[in-house]
Amino acid sequence: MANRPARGPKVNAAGLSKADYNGRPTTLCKGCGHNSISSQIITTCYELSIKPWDIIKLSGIGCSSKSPAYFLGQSHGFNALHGRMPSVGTGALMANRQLLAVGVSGDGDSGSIGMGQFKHMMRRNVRMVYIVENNGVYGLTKGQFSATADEGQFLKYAGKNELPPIDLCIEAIVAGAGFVARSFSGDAKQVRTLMKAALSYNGTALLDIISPCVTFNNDESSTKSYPFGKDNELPLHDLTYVPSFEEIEAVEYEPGEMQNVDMHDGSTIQLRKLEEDYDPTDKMGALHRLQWAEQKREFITGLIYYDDKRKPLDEVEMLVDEPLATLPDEKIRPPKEKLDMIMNELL
Amino acid sequence: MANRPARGPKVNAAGLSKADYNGRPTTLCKGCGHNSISSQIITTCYELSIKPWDIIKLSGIGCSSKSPAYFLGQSHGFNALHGRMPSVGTGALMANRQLLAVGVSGDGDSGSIGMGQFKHMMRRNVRMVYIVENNGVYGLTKGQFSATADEGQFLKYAGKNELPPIDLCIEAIVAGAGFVARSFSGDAKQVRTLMKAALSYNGTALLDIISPCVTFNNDESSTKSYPFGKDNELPLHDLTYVPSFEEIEAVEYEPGEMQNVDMHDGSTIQLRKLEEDYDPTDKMGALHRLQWAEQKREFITGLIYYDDKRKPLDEVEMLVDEPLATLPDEKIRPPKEKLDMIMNELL
Amino acid sequence: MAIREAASQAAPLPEGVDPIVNDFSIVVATANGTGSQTANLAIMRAIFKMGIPVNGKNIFPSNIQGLPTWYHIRVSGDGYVARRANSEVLVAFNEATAIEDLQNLPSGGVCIYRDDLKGLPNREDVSMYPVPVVKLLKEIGAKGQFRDRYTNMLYVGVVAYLLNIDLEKVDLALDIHFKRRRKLVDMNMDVIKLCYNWAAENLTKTDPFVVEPLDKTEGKILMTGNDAAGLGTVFGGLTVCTWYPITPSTSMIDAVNAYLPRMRVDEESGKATYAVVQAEDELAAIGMVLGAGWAGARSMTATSGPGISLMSEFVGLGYFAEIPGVIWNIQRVGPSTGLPTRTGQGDIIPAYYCGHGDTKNILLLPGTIHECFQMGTTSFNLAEQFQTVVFVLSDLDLGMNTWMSEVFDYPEEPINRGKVLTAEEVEEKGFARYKDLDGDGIGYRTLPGTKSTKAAYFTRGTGRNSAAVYSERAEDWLETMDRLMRKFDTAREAVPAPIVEEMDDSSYGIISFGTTMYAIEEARDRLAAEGTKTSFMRLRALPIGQAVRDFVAKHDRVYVIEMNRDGQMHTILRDEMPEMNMKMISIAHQDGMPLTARYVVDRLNELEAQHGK
Amino acid sequence: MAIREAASQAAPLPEGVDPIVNDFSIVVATANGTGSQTANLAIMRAIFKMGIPVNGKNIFPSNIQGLPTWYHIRVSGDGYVARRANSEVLVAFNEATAIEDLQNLPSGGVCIYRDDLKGLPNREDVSMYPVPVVKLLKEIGAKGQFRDRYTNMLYVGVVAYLLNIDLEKVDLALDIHFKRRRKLVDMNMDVIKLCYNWAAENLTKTDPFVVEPLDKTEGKILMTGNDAAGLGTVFGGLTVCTWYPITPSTSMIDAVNAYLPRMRVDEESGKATYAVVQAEDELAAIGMVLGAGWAGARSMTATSGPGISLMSEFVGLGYFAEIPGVIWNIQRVGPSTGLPTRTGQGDIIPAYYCGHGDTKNILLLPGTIHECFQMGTTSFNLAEQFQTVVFVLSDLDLGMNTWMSEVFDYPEEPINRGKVLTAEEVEEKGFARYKDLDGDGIGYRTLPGTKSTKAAYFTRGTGRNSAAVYSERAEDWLETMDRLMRKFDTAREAVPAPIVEEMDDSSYGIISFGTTMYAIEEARDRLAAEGTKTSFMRLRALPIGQAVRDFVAKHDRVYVIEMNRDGQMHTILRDEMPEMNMKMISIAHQDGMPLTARYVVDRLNELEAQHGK
Ligand SMILES: Cc1ncc(C[n+]2csc(CCOP(=O)(O)OP(=O)(O)O)c2C)c(N)n1
Ligand SMILES: Cc1ncc(C[n+]2csc(CCOP(=O)(O)OP(=O)(O)O)c2C)c(N)n1
Ligand code: SF4
Ligand code: SF4
Ligand SMILES: [Mg+2]
Ligand SMILES: [Mg+2]
Repeated sequence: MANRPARGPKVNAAGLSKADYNGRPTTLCKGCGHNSISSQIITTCYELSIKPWDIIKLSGIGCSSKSPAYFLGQSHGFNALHGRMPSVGTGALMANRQLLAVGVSGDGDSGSIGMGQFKHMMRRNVRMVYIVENNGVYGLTKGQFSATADEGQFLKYAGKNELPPIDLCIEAIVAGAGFVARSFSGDAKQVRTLMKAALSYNGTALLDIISPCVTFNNDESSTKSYPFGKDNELPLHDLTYVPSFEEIEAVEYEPGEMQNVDMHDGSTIQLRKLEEDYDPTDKMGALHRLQWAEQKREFITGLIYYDDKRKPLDEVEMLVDEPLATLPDEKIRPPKEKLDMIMNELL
Repeated sequence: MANRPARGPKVNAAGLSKADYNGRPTTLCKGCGHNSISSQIITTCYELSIKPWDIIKLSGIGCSSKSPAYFLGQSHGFNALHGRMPSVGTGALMANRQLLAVGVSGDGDSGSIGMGQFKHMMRRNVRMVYIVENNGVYGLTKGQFSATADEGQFLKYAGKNELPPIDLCIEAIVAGAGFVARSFSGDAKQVRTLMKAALSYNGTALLDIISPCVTFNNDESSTKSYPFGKDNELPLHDLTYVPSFEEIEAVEYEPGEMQNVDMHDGSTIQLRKLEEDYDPTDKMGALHRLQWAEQKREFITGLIYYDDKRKPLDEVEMLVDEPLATLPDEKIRPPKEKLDMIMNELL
Repeated sequence: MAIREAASQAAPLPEGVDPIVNDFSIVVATANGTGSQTANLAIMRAIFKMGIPVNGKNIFPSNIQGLPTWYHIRVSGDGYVARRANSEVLVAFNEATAIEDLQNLPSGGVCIYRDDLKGLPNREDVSMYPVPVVKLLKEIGAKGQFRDRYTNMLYVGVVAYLLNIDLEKVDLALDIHFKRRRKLVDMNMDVIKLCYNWAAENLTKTDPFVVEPLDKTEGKILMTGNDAAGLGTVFGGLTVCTWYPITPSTSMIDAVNAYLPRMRVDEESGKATYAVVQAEDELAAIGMVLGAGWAGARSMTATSGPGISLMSEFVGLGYFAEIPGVIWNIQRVGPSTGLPTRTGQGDIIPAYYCGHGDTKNILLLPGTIHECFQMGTTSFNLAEQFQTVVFVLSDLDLGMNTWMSEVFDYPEEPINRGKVLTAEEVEEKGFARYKDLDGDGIGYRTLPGTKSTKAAYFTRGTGRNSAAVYSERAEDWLETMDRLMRKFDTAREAVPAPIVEEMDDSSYGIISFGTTMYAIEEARDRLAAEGTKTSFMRLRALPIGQAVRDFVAKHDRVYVIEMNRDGQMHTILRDEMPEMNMKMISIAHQDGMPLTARYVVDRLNELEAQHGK
Repeated sequence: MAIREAASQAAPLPEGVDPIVNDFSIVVATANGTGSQTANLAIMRAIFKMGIPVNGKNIFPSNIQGLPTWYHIRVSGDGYVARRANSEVLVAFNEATAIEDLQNLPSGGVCIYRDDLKGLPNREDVSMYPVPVVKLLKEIGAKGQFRDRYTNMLYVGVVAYLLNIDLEKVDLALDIHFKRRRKLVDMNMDVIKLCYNWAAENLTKTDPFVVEPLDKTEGKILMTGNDAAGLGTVFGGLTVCTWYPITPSTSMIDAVNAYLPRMRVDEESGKATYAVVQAEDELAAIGMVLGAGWAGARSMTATSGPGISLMSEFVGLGYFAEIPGVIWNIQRVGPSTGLPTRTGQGDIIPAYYCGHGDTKNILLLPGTIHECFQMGTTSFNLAEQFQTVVFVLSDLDLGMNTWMSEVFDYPEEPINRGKVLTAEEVEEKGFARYKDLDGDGIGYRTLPGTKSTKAAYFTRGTGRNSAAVYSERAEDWLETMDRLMRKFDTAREAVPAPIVEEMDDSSYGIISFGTTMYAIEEARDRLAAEGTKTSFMRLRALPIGQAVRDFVAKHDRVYVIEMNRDGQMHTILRDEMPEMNMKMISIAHQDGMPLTARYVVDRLNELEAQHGK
């Protein structure tokens, strides 16, 4: 299957058309940011020629968490409980370490009820793309403030939000995550590039994607709205993802303008810096920049932090290469001699 | 009661002896760090002449969380569920905003199962002293690693800890807390001073006190041990707490050596700087310093971060001054006219 | 668009046809998120204002926009308000379901439909009324977001004309809905009248359904159960309310949030005599409730199934450490996420036994919106009297749908704070928190802040003696647990008594609780008309008291009717009355929809054929 | 300290006294955290190695250091292993409880005590043997942390001398305990021998209690239930284990962690065929179990009461979305935190109904350590066959105390992965996840990673049709829920059958489960000796099958014995067998201590006086 079949340009290296990556028709609102993200997931997987059975999709509860039904219809999916996607994902990836995993959550799902699991997944570095479709409200329950809502924001239904927002990128970095990015569902190209890189990452990759809720939180006064995002997005860099099987294009740049991040699977992320001093491999710099952005209501996007020194959980656990799920009986039940050995010790 | 009674120096301004602040005999291990902290709570409340009925003590589950039974025996206490002290405290302080509250938790209780409630309490800024008796292990369940254990640490029973530690001070700051301190249960004076200041703070005051578990985690190779703490404690400043009713002593210092923090109740924290550039009112500086300390295994102590711009939850909720708990019936059941008004609207 | 005059004449009945007056159901099929609720409520409330009993049920999807939703309006001169499986009058405004909706119409029914629906067949046995939506919208000049809104008003006009609904009452209905903002009312009335006129000019009535004014709604209100419950807690002395959003409980909190600032701001200080805290999840919500209850608040939270599961550990603590707190469970269909926008009664066992170890909790079971209001007080009183967690088990049907009721009386139940000692009492008589001084299993408590050095005690979920001191002794454990059982037994006669309607010479008894009563009442009338007399007991709380035993004892057979799969109440009742258990027969059915009288009649007849002699 | 020789002679019996041989209990009272467990196990294992049946129970506080703890060793030539309320031989080494401990001794008992205990009275009717601890420690030259350790060994020497325990067997016991590290063994044996010799020189035996070699433990092992369970899961094909520490389940995970690396490292790669993850809490632990089960692992977690409460929401998801997973609940005393180091059976109802809405879960109920081992396989098999959450309800007594057993046989139960389709099967026959093709209520599933574009399905906790597509339709809901019920019914005859011991002409039946069987077996023998014959059924699982019905049908009265307050199993059995419910009489008792035969005999006789004719 490695070679493109003869059918023409409409299929990818896996022999699949883009439609093969579709899911069921969306039931989200027209214009919902989450729908754009679903599209980017479809495109990404198509472009990377991922086989549908090699990837799983996971989610919690919310409009965002419903969306896995609307992409990758030929892949297994698990729409779990509110705030609990991380644990379900962790279990699934222990059972089968060969799977790629895309988790989709919401700001309420991850920042409110799911804060604990979110933080501990980052600590464990489970190999998975963790997408937060961040709209600053609880969409599915009709517009209450979530933990990422702007301080002082006013919504007709929910009133005034008196609490400071939780910044999930900061939370992920301080919890130990090594791939932390922020993007905007209106910026399809960046979303796609980050997604590809995230799928190459050897651990938990957080994509905090601002994804406006057009029904409940799309006024320009909200930092989670389309108008605000479109007017204020401040990419830290232009990103290009170069998969392992492609050559890196050599383009001339000013010194210091370009930064390459080499990933464990041989792929590379090329960053053309838009913000001069920004170096995503500098943890303190990243935290500092995020704090600053929050104070100034700046909407920075891009690969905020990158570090690949930590092992993912499956390596820490020193798992055999094959999925635990399908080990043959002989490998999961020790032979009689081993039982006899133990019994002898106890006799 | 404001004047000292005639009995002599053995009672405080509330007319109580120090023994009046004792609890039941401790059942913790001899030498446990938590016992020293209990002593400091006793001394602090005695020295501040707090009336026992004006203060409540709250906790989760663990050796640390048992300790409220061992101090302030004449105050109401609530030993709640594992990881859930923050919510119980929030409820209690909504019911009665006049109470002072001391919460005691452990690193497992707050950093593992309680991460979500910990973070959200900081966000809400409930007026309460939140003490984490941090020993890097689950004491009461006999020595498993908690979320604050050192990365790479080895314990005979628990094996090697492969996960990075969670720094509760960082967690508190990024979640919005305005009084964040770290101390060492071996440093009685500092603990006491911080506790007094914390009791004056108009919001959630986190005291992350390294409190060695002598039974399961006291080897000098652990950053949570006595030997390590004694050898490595690096106070950022010398602290003095000056209650509102006392004059601030004017002492001569080099310029920049001294910093005064004025608190909302009229009291003052005097900091004599030991680390020249450290300014606890600078949020990014504080985060930076904590990150740095973690990387270098430095054991910094003192008032790490201070900010009093946020209102505590009871003020955000605009509660009446009296405790909601004891409002008379007329205040909690509207008169008949109000019901008639509503009914008329629906007729 | 100028204010229009409506045609003065209602649709004339076809000749030779007997009218069907005030006894039919309307179903409006639209898509979610299009704002049709305003239109539907206008129709319902207008009929109500004509003096005719009504009930409105919204059958909606778990979705924000675009999926099918059905609004059922039952019109019943006899006052029946249960759901009917089939409606006679269909407003088919949703393309996605129109064909199936039309199929479901009984012969002789009415179909009012958008004329641009694709593929809708004609049914000869149904009166078909097309509405040219696009043309009418153009006439109105509605653009953008107004198109959706006005589309809904179109059918209001047509329905009003065809069914003979008084337009003045429609105006009144909108006036209430829009809280007297006349401009909004007039804009909408204009559209309605335009369509009314259009219908008068273009449609010929071929069906027999009409409304005629009655006098049966005088002094009555229309309200949802969640609004009533929210209002009830405000009058019940609520001081701390915590919550986490979950359908169908959220609208109860919306009501609390709406009423509190209007009624419970302290007049002197202008400050709040209450705190409402949106928690980060249900674990925190119930933790805050117990913390507040412990410190002396009248505290509550509202949630639904998944929330109950998450609250279990805290509920067990509340039971054991004896802390007051109220949980409103507006039930939806479980297990798990289940059908989050459908109604059921599946949390009886989960709530009764909520917690691990031996726990048993007091449950209140409101069946009317008036009871929702009353239990706002009762639940706090019981929680504080019994120092325990009290559940109120409402459901989506009661909570989110719109019901008629007599005007609520000012609560006659006084606020009862339970056994709380003052500093003086403590100093005088001493204090042992868990001592059973009165033999009712209930100890005395003190609140934090009580100004006595003897008032303090330490609350915990671990074993303790009667002085609240930690204890692992077997005797102390037994004493505590036996006392808790005794306390639970005391509650039997203190909780709201069941409501009984007996008929002389009844063939059998029926027990139910909550909203199944509406279908059952109608079913009983029908059965009585067929010659079968029945007696009916509606439970309003658990644990049961003597009245329930007496009722069962009196009858040869008692059918226990409930909306779940496993007959949970039946299980509890049989456990409570083992000596009479074979008399109790379960009718348990849950498919997400409110029970119908038809179902009840059929099942009763079917089972009677088996069990009756 | 050189290796010593022990005096060759055991203590001579006092003249004219009939010896009491191999039939008494020893209780050792010490303080927690002093390491006395090694000494106690040495005594017990030495007696065991002499061929005499024993059982050891640790009654310990919820504390790390300094609080009273009692170790009970039952010595029974007849093989009884239940707890006895009073022990005849007391080792009083804890000042805090010594006076009370001495009071509890029956007349004619033995008290071996530290001679420095303050205020210990002399009891004339008891053989008092003082041990000069300080003096002996000085003689040994023990300092620092060794003082505590050696203090415990002191009493081993004295007890061995007085009771005639073979020192070679003590040596053997320590050899096993210290895993053949001879140096440690010898150091301890030295102390023991010193004290043995001291006792021989200084004490005169005045009591009749002795052990004498038997041949009743040949081929038997001593082990805790948690060790056996841990080992069982390792042989049961465990692949993903998640956990959060909680007493008394932690030691089961300790066993898993100890055995896995020894037995389940892949020989070729040297890598692990398993993952063990310490979760951040129980919500995460069960979430991981379900994620892993969904992806095809044999996954489990172990917890206790509070954990079960926290897991409720996920358990409901597992039930409804049909995901395999195993939860070991090592029960302790609840509600709430309760008595965390005491034993009970209070989570039957909470586990059976765990989840909101209508859920019912399969429970396994091990009663022996051998069953703990076997259920390591059975639990995974049932979870995968029935695609659901399976609970195994052990308890602290079984899990943490030390029991005798026959050597475990290699599991005869094959590993059963349930209905899982391969890519080829999917391609060939198609796939509808929730279709009941076999009429047993169990659908076929596919695992993520199955290399077919038709293998995928979407798992969720919301309503769905049989093809796993989201659905809110009433019919789909009913179909799903009915099938789940059918599946549960299929399980009735697939779970481990009860064990029945009938006596001819028995007066009544007894039903129990778990560790109550030991007291019941002893009680039945005593009753039989008094002339009352009884039949006994020990349940090993829920839901019940035909065998249970038959057993109840056969007897006029059946006593259901369990360790909780509310008679939870009794409630379930009566619900399952309503037509026979009045036959079933509850004996429910929970005070944290394992049941005694005395209690069982007394209660049965008392109730028989009421209910028997
Ligand atoms: C335990 C539990 N509590 C509450 C809910 C109700 N609920 C469903 S979605 C949701 C909020 C989702 O918000 P978010 O994660 O931000 O997703 P969005 O809808 O905004 O995409 C809530 C509270 C639930 N399903 N389960
Ligand atoms: C829900 C729940 N899970 C687990 C436990 C068991 N448990 C008791 S204490 C404890 C850990 C406490 O650790 P920490 O908070 O660090 O306190 P320490 O004992 O170290 O002071 C655990 C896991 C429990 N009581 N409740
Ligand atoms: S409610 Fe908001 S988040 Fe939900 S689907 Fe609609 S736009 Fe998206
Ligand atoms: S185990 Fe550790 S934390 Fe617990 S009381 Fe002992 S020393 Fe303290
Ligand atoms: Mg959201
Ligand atoms: Mg700890």
